[in-house]
Amino acid sequence: MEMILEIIESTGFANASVSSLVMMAIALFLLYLGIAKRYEPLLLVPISFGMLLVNFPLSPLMLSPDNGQPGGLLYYLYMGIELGIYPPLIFLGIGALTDFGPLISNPKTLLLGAAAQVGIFITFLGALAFGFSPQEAGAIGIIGGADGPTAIYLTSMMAPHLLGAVSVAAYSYMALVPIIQPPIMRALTTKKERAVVMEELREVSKTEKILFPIVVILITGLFLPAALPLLGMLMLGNLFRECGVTDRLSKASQNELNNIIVIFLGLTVGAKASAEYFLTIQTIQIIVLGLVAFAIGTASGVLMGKLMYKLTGGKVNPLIGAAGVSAVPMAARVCQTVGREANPSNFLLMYAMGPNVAGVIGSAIAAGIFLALLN
Amino acid sequence: MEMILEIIESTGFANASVSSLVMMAIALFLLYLGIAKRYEPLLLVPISFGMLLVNFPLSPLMLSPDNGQPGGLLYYLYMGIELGIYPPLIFLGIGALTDFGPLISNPKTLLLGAAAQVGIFITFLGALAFGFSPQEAGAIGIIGGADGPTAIYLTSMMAPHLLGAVSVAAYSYMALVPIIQPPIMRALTTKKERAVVMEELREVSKTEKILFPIVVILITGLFLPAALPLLGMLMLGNLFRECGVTDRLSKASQNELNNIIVIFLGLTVGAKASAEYFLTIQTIQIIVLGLVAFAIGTASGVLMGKLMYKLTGGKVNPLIGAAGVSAVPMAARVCQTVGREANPSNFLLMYAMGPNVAGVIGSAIAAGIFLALLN
Amino acid sequence: MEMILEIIESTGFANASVSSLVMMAIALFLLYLGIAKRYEPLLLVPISFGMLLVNFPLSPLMLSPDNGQPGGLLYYLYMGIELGIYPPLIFLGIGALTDFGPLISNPKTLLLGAAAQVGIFITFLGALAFGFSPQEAGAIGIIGGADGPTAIYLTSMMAPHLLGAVSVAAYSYMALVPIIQPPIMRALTTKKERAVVMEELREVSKTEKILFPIVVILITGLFLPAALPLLGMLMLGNLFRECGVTDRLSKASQNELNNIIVIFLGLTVGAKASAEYFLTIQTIQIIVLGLVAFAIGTASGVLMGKLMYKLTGGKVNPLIGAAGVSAVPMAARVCQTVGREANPSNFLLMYAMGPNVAGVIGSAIAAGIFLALLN
Amino acid sequence: MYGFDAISANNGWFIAATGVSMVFIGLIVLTLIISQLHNVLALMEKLTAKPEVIPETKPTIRVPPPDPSDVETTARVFTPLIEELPSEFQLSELYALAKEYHLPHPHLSIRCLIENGTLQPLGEGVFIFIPSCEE
Amino acid sequence: MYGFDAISANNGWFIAATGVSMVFIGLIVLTLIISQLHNVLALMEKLTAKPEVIPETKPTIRVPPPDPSDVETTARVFTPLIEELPSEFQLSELYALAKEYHLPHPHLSIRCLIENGTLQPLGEGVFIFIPSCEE
Amino acid sequence: MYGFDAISANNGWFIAATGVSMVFIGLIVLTLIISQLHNVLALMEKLTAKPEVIPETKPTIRVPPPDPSDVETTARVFTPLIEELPSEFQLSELYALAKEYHLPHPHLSIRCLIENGTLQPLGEGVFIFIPSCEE
Ligand code: NA
Ligand code: NA
Ligand code: NA
Repeated sequence: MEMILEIIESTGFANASVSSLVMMAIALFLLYLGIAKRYEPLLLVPISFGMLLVNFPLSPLMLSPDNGQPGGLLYYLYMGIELGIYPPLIFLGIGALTDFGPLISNPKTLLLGAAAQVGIFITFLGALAFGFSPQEAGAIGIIGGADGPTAIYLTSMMAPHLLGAVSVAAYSYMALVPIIQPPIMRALTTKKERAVVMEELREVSKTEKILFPIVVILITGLFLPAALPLLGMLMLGNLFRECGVTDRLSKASQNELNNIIVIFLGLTVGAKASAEYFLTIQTIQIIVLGLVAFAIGTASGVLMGKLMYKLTGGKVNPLIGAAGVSAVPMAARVCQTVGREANPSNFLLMYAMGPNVAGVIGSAIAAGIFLALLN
Repeated sequence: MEMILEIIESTGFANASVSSLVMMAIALFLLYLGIAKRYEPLLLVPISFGMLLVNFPLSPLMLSPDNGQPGGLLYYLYMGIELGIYPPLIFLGIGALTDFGPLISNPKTLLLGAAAQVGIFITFLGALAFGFSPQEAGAIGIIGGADGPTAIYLTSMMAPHLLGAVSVAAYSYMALVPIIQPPIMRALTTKKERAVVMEELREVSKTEKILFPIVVILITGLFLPAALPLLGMLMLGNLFRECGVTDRLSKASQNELNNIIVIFLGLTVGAKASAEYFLTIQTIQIIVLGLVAFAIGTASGVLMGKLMYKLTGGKVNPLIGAAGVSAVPMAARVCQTVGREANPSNFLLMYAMGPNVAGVIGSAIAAGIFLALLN
Repeated sequence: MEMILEIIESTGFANASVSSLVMMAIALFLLYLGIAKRYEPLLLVPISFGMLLVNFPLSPLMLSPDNGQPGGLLYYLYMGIELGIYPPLIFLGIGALTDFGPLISNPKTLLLGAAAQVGIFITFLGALAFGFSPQEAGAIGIIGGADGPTAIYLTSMMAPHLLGAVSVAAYSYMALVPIIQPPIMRALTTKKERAVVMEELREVSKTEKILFPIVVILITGLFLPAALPLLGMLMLGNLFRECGVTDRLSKASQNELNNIIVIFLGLTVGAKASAEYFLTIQTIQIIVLGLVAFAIGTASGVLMGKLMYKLTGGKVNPLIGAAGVSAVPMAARVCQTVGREANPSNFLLMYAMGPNVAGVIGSAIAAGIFLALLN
Repeated sequence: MYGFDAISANNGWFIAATGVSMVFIGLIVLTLIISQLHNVLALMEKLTAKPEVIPETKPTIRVPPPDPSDVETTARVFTPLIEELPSEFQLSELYALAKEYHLPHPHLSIRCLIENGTLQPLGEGVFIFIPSCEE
Repeated sequence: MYGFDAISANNGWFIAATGVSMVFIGLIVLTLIISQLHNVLALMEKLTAKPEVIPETKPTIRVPPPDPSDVETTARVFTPLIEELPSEFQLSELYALAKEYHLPHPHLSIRCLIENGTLQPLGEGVFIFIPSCEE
Repeated sequence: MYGFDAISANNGWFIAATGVSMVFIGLIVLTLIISQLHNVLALMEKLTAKPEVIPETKPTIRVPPPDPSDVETTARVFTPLIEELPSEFQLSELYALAKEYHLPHPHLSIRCLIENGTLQPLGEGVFIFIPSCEE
């Protein structure tokens, strides 16, 4: 009899708390967004499922090892985030997937990638003003970098308790780029500016493409050693892609390694979203601040675009500045769409890919700066 | 001179014991079964090779780290079993491979999956009666679940010293399903029952298939948190498969991740079969009890099928109850074969897939129950 | 102000030392060799990039965990070498890739694979004479095995501080086989010997191919347990390949698992080449000794070939002895080329594959001997 | 201890009975819920029946449905799609794109293009596009 | 210490000699065994020569060997096989099945079916079956 | 602490200003270098212009460029290449080899061989070679 009671008491039903049920409901809602609304599903589906699994009452998945009993599955898989392993490996795959050709062909678009990072630092100030610690504020600001692995890496290093909220915000806003960016882009530009047709891009040679990752890592690595893990792997992946003699490694970085890490990363990022840290006023603040970061990043990118429009006598379409936030390739597609509204024969996609991939480098540098200044 | 003696003494020849040679012979015999008889070769080949490698005299493969010297290769790979990591990841792949459509279309076959687990618990009693500890008895009973990863997971958590014997028994009997099951199935049914042609299965919608893993994990997770690692990964894999937006992750779960883990799992399960734990009277008892578990599971599945045959007025073919032990898809094929003997135009395969995949869920639940009650 | 200084002081520019810049230059040169000269690019590209990344001033990539801060990415990935995990897994893939048919068909070529290992032991003596410790000397000698993973495995176990120099030497000379070997081969043979056309190889049955890995591991494992990690995995991979029922595992060993491990192995081998251990007179000595090892190995292989030429009454072309160093399949191709010079209709490639793969077994045995005698 | 004593001493009867019951309870609950799933879905569909389907974001290329055996027209219609793809592409990518743009009978058209040699297989399911078919 | 002194002090001569010997002993033993392998196998085969091969479990479809260029007949013969496969299948799976059922000249027949369009490539070696070829 | 106080207390203004500056400095430097990259390369190419291209090690098979539609000749020319490959090979391997030996219009020739059935697809991009095409 006693034992039956004990069994009943060991079920989740008997131990369900309001907070765990709310977290499960949030997880199911995010799962719905990932599947039905296709919000970055490759990450949001595992993230929300991980969130669901750890928030079951008495869930063993994130238990620490104890008394000779091993810990939970997600406790071990989480090591890859805690030790900073997964995000650089994801960057290896991104590097192998990314064609930096449009950026090499038009290097001044790197400045658009720089401008769009302003949102990160302004949001950092905002987060400080809300009472977050500097480390937390950096993790929140980096949401504006619109780059999942960078945000996860920085947050896991500086404020792991915010990992759930920061990554949910980052991936949600990345999915919402087509809704967040266009009004800002239209508000800050004239129709004439949006209609600018840009000069055709110079063809880039194979040698340039091989040298690019090496040059980037030499400069940024000497300048900012803290950015080496992310940028080093990004550039290695790109070198695998471009050098022509390591196709196997390039494909492995893009596919098998990447897919496995994405599953582990997603699950364990979600697993970090326990009620204790997620059902707080801070999460709501993070969601608000993340939106601000995206908006300011977009605006500062477009404004830098306007400056380049002026300086080049109207040769640069300022819209492509918005792609500088990264959110590859979504933000570049948004430029394309908004550009076509103003000039149906305009084809901005390739031009926007330059700032778009520059934004990846830019936010990795921003993350390195936070690591150097705050750790 | 002395050194030459020392060298000779450090060879395996000089250190060969009878027990290690017997273990090597057993490993070679299992290898033969895997290759020549095709007994579950994807697992039996690595298992038996792992068994061979660790049973060489002076084999360094399972050595613990000592004195600053690193441990053996299989010592490290075994961590993935010891910490409960590999089996849930295998389940992720199984989930991504499994079509639960036949089960959703005919949900009452879940009961056949439940009935076939009775063998697990009766064998648990038998093992207790043989003098095994409750933890050991649970690990032995779960052989009747006819599900390799579940048996490995439970055994590694509750009685790791039995891992070699339990998994060899489990995989051998799974391979022997076409020999073990038919006589039991024929003995317990009439020809008329076996000849029953079942109604066509309702078409299942995409939305039902997406909701299925979510519903299953919500119910079972709340009911039995200890089953979350196995069932959570099974259902995540199935969600990757069905949700339509994560094909990359579904393929990775089925292929690259699964293949790598299968190699590591097989090798290290075999590596746990050292002479000390394997050349015992207990191993023979385990092999006998495992057979009993399979037989009772088959019988109870068929009997539940007979009950459903009665209750539905003869619409359910009781043979499909035998598929409830799981051993996917072997047991379902056996139903098909035995059914065709009685009625050559009968095609039971799809109907038997329902209880077959239900048996996977059923034995994972049984494992969770043992974990909850005995740990 | 103070903080700005601090920031400037935290850049790599401010901390650049001559030695780190020299190491970076060496890494870039190796990268150039890998990409432009195609020197074993699949390994030299990651090795040299890893070397580059860790030699940036203040690079965090090889930092040990400290004060609750996690260690660097390559610190963790390096575990796979430190614990002896990667090289056997690479051997698993090599086994799955290797067709031992030519060797089974002509088993006496195993002796050529034995003879070519003489270079390893003579170089071992040379390295002792240069003042290296026995462990270091073994690691240097094994360069003559012309087998990357074997060299990395032995070095990581016996003299990890030499890992960078030994593996750079090993892979460079493997790439240089077409330049190093031909003069030696021509100097030691007469034109008549080089022109010998060999008898056609006997067709090998499937069963022989399946039994081969099992026989090899039984003999070598009993004889030399220390060789089990490398040879065990090599033979398991080959069994996956040949047994006909584990194609999935064979493909996984060759592809997904292998590619991932190659990336990790390359990066972290390079990461071990820090200025402290690499910019030493020892590195130059290692490079000289490595060349000696290759040359002696080639010579002793050819001389054994000449002996077999004599004993068989001119049926064995002594050139194929050079393939015994391994460096698969480069050394076999060199035999083919040099043989064709002497006799344009000669086709030695298949005959040279026998000693070539025998050389892999031979150097793994040599590594096992060092481990048994020196550890 | 062995036999019934061992079973009793280890609470075996109770554990086995509980275990069987729990498996059945769990799976019966699941059976009930799963069997109602499609009814619930049908109900929800009725309740939330949308007035109109939201069109895809990609524009529809409106062309008079070409005779798929008229290879030149087909090739012309497919050219802009193929230009969106990398120079070496998977056939499945082209199918996906053709569907996205609502091109008429994509399977048949693509088959024509392959047979006629406009799409050239490179192995592993990869194809390249050879615009003019007069070589 | 350097030179011969260092070698002697570290037991170098002994280790090197032992090492070389052991490599040779090991590989000579292997040579002997491997070279006898096929003799042993031949002997064993003679001893265990089975009276009759056990037939495969899969039933043999007995059809009059169709003219492979008669596409309609070929398609009819292949239809039940293809129905055993998922709707999108690898060509190699179909080959395997055709062999299992002992269908006559499967390579040629399948090639016919592809050329005639009954089997439709989807890229990456995946094919679908289009039963009637009058589209 | 909240608001401006919190920002000041945590050195926020300074960190943000430094951060923005560093991002800009880093990316401006990169812009300058990347934009000069092709000029530097052009210069280096001029300086190191090689007198003659070193020929590949593989010998060039010199054949009168066959009419690619003359299948028999094409098949004859390709036979030695195919013999270098395993019996089941990836089409891409054959392309690579054909390029290495500088065979004329490899794409067209290989397409001919496939259409004519000399190269037989096995699925997953794997092909086998059927020497004589009179089956
Ligand atoms: Na960014
Ligand atoms: Na089961
Ligand atoms: Na070797």
